[in-house]
Amino acid sequence: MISLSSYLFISFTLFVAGIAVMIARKNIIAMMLGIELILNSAALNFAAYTRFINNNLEGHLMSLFIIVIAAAEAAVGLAIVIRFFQIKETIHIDDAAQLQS
Amino acid sequence: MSLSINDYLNQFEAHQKAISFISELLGFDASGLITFLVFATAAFVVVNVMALIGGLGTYAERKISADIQLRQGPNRVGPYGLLQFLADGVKMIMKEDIFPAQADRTLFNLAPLLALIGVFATLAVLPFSSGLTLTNLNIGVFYLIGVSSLVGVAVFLGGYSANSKWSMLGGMRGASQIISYEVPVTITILSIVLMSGGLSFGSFVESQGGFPHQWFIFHNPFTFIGFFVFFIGMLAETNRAPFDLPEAESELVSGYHTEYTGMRFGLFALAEYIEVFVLCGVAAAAFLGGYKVPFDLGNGVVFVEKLGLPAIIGKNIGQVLQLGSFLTKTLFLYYVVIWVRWTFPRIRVDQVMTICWKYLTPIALFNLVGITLWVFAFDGQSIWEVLSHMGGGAHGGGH
Amino acid sequence: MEYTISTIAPIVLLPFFAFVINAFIVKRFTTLAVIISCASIVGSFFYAARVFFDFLNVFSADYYIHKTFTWFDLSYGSFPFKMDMGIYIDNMTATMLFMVTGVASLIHIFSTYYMHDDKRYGRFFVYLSLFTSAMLALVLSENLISVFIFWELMGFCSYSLIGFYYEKEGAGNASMKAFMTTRVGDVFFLLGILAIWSVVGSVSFVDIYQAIGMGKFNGLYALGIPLATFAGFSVFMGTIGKSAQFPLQVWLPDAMFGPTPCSALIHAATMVAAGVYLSLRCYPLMEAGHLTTFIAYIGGITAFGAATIALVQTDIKAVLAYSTISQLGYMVLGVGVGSYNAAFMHLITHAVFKACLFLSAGSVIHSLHDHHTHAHVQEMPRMGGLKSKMPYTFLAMLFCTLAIAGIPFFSGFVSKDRILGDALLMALDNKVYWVPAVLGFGGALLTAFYMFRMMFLTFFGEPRDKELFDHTKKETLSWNRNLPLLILSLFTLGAFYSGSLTGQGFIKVAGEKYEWFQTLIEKPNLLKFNNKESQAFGFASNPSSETFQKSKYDSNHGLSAEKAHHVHHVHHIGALISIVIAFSGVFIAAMMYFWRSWNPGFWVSLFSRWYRALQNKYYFDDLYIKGFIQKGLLPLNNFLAFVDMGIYDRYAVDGWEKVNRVMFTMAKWFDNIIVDTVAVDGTGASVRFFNVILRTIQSGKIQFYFIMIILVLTGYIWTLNI
Amino acid sequence: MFENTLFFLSAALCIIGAAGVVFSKNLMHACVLLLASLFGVAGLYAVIGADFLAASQLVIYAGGVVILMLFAVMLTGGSSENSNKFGIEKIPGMGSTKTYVFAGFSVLVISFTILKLMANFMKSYTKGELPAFSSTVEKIGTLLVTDHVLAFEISSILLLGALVGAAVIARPRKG
Repeated sequence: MISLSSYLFISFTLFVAGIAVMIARKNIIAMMLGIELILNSAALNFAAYTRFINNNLEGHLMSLFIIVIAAAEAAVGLAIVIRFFQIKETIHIDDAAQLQS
Repeated sequence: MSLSINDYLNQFEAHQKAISFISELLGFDASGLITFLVFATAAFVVVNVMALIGGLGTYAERKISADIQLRQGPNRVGPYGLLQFLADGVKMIMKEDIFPAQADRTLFNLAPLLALIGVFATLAVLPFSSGLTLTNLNIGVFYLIGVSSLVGVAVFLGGYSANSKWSMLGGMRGASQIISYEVPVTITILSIVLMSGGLSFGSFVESQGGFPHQWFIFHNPFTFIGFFVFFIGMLAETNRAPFDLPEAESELVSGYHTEYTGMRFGLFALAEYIEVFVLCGVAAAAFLGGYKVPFDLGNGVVFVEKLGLPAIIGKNIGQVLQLGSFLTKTLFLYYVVIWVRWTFPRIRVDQVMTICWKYLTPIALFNLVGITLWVFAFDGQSIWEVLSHMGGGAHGGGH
Repeated sequence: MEYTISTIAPIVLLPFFAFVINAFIVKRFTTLAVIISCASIVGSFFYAARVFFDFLNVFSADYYIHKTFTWFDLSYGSFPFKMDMGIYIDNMTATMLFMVTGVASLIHIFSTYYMHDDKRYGRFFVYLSLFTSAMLALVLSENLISVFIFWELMGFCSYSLIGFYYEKEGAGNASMKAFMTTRVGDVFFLLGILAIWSVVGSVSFVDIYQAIGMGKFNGLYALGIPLATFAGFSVFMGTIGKSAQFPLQVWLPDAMFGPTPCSALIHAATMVAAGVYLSLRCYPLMEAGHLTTFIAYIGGITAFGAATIALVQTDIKAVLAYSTISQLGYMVLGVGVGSYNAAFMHLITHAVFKACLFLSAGSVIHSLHDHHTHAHVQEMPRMGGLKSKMPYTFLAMLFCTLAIAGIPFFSGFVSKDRILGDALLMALDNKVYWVPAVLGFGGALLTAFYMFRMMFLTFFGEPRDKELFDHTKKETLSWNRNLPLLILSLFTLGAFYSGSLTGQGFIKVAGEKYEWFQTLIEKPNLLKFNNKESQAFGFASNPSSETFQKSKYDSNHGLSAEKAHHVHHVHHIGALISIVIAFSGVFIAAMMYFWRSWNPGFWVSLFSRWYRALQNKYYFDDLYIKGFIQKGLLPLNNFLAFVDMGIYDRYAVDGWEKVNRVMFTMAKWFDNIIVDTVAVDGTGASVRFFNVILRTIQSGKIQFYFIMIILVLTGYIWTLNI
Repeated sequence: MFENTLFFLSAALCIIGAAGVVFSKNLMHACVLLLASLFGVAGLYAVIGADFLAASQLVIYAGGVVILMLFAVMLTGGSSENSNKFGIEKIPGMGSTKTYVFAGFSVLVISFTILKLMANFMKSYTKGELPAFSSTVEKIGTLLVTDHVLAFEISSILLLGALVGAAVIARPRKG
């Protein structure tokens, strides 16, 4: 029951959900939720492969680095969102279509 | 230190006999069922006792504050007013359950439960004694920090979902305060991890001794400072005075649980008191020797050898002594927390952040570096061992 | 006794640094600037004296120091084009250095007296420092190009100093005249340098000597003229310009518009000496080009002609200026008749006594102050009887006048007499030389006459301008006025230059040892330069006295006894003639201006046309201005202007404009139609067209990008065939 | 038995949370559901013995990222006006029919693609019996400071940069 294919299926579900969130939503923060989902699916994949294929823990390290990157991404991304809101008074993704001001 | 309470019980023949008996009775291998039952029972007991302790916390708070303010305190219900908390609980359950009209009902219901879940989940790793530990995870402290941060989410959601400005402000204050003070607290715990060489509470306690000079708080000067950093951070994480900004009556009516009534408010209050107890327990385990009893009385060997008691009884007597030791230290810290609440005035909201980022965090980092150097330089010996070796060396030099 | 660059360079660099420093500080720290200038030139004198005495006492006659460094090297393959710079010191250079620095030091010191009340007191010293350093650098130069550079630098300095009183009418014109006239000579000089370069491949003196010694010039012709003649003539034209010889002498009298010390510097030590120095340096070239006769004629004509003009001058400085031209003519005559040693000796002795004469004249002029015009007086008719007012100046000037007039026991006699003796010797050999020789003797007579005329008019008799005389203060001894005069007049004694008082060995005072000049200065021995070696800069040469034996004085000059006897004989005759001529000149002057027995007016009325010609300087200025410039150069200019404006401008430039207009019209059409419409607007239109397409893709909408990424990625994966 | 139960609970929490994030119309709920999903992922980590990873997931996501998200929602959604000067609603919708159609299309495409990839992989994979992990903490620590020390240090620099950068970017300024 606890097998690689089940893990891969869960990871696949997370990934698809992330993609759907990122495309369907018009809110920047909501899109970031989708990004978190996608990153987690990747991390879960790494952990599952290293458990069921070679058992050498390197997948754990990769997952750990993914978590680190996700944390950094969330911090900087949300800072940008807040700054964007201060300037434009909106967090609609289509308002961020301009290169200037 | 056993891996979990189930492992502890497996040491005893009676337990194994019971398992085999039930297996024969039911016709399949009942060890899994027994394990589940043991865990369920233990968890039920621990949670209820903790709820009781949380309830008694409110009583203690009122009694001690009355003592400090030269009042009587609750003294009508039960002997010395001991049953006051039960009366309060009954009152809360009986009260009308009000939802604010604009509230987000889902989150409004969810928030107190999240707080309670976060707090109760931490109990799984709290080392009451060497046997009575639900599970001795090898990442115990890490797990505890992660789970207890659910309380921050709960506070935030509670503040948000009520759709009231007081609640909102209180929730945001609470959440920011909790995630800020996690930094110095985690760094301080990291320094303890450095000395004990493991992330589990078992390794924390086992690397200390029964006597105060074997505790980590007196291990070296840095840990002595670190204890107070941890204690202050703990006060802030649990929103206790003088850091009770999220529920400051004079500014925010009652903070994030302004709009809560009845038992929902009760759950918040319960979660808060239990969290205080848990963190006091963590402080006791990390700095004050945890369940360790002087003269190695805790493992019960002494009783078996000197008094001729059977092994099982000796061991259990030891467990009781360990439990007593842990509870004594924890409740002493609990008393100090209440004492602090009724002694110090509340600080301003900007001072909260100033204390965290400008004082506690640098001090914690300094401690981390200092403890690293100490462990490296003196090979993990405490200051007393170093001093005694120095004396011995001087004496030996006299020959 | 080690010769590195640090022992020689200060001779030039001390005055030059003084110039550089003073150019900045002269406005605010005038006194300091003057002190720096004087101290630097005195320091330079000591360095030069060290070099001079080494050469005098230690080294042999043909020893020289030659140090070079590469200035630039544009050689390509087998075609050499390399220019060296450096220093070349032989006995003549050392003597020149000693003379120039010594005289210049005394002139500097005198200038502190003469120029003290001038409003451009400091600036004068700035020019003096630059002038002196340029002259010293010229003397030290090892090749003709660097000689030319400093030659021109001196030209600039003389321009600045002659025009020093630029408020004065005529000063500006005089400085312009000096500059432009010498420029004529300089053009030829540059031509000569190029001619030499074309043959030798170098302009270093050493290389030139070597080339002449190896006969490189033989058989080379340019426009039918032997190349050596052409080169020598061109270089000698430089001398003519700089040393104010016969056709180009007109600038020197006007040079006295400058302050008197600067006249002393120009006329004695530096500028005019440079021309004679150059022709002495290039003497082998003159010989190789067979130019000596021509040079002798030029020298004779100049010596006599200038002396005749000096007869009628009334300005005290003008008399001295023409005497300078005359004396330079003697030097050139000496070069022409092969009297190398005597010509250079006359250069030295003349520098000393002419400097003293000018400084004395300056002393006189400075004392005579006209209270009506607030100007200094330099007209001799207003002087007279000044002997009692200025006894020390009078004594100094008397010594110098005796020297220049060729009175025995004085330096002028020693050097001039040798030149005249050699000229007589040449004339006996070759009839062609009779004219220069006779002109030389006649010039000597006139020299004695006009110099004593000047003395009598200035210092003797009754004061002709009583008011001026009364206002003149009696001379008191002061160090910066009388010390230079004293020293210079002391060195007008012939004993300093020759032990024989006359130079011909009539009376030998202290034996052969005192004939140092004869042993020191010799014609360059061309054979020696066949194995020349030049040292790198900064390389210390340490010559030892054992290696370089001094050459002994040979009274026979290396000739056979019979021939030497003939030479001595002729020299004795020449000396006697000289003495007779000198005293007769003095006698005539005394008869005319001291005892007043003979009326000068009689002679003037007798030769009235000649008198006018003399007063107008033989109409040379008129000839140059009205003849050359107005008749020759102006029509030429007009013709060239016509060619430029009438032909070149009208047809070439305007015609080209027409062509351009046509081209412009075509280009404009091309620009408008092809470039603007098709290319520029077409590009814009195509950009706009693609913009419409690409704009829809690059919308800035991130989700659209996501979809595109997913589609592309999917397409890629489906093609992978896993 | 225990592990299977935990696996089912975690997987259910994870998938339901993810689906909730997709279909929730309330951003706050989406955040909370994301938290649930991440807790599920932590549980899945725990099932395959990656205890350190599970705890890290809890600490970083529950304690950090989700609270940050909630803060951002609070800080950007507080205005009562409905549209800004560009004519677009200030609190943007959580998706319209059009966007969901696009999303569904994309999801379909990518699902087929990934399933194609995975199907090939599944066929070639035969499940092996590998020993369970025991106490990964020491091993991960050893690996971090030996084999992967460069990545470890780079990630520390990355975190520092993110810290400073976030502080600088979000700092309130005039204009």
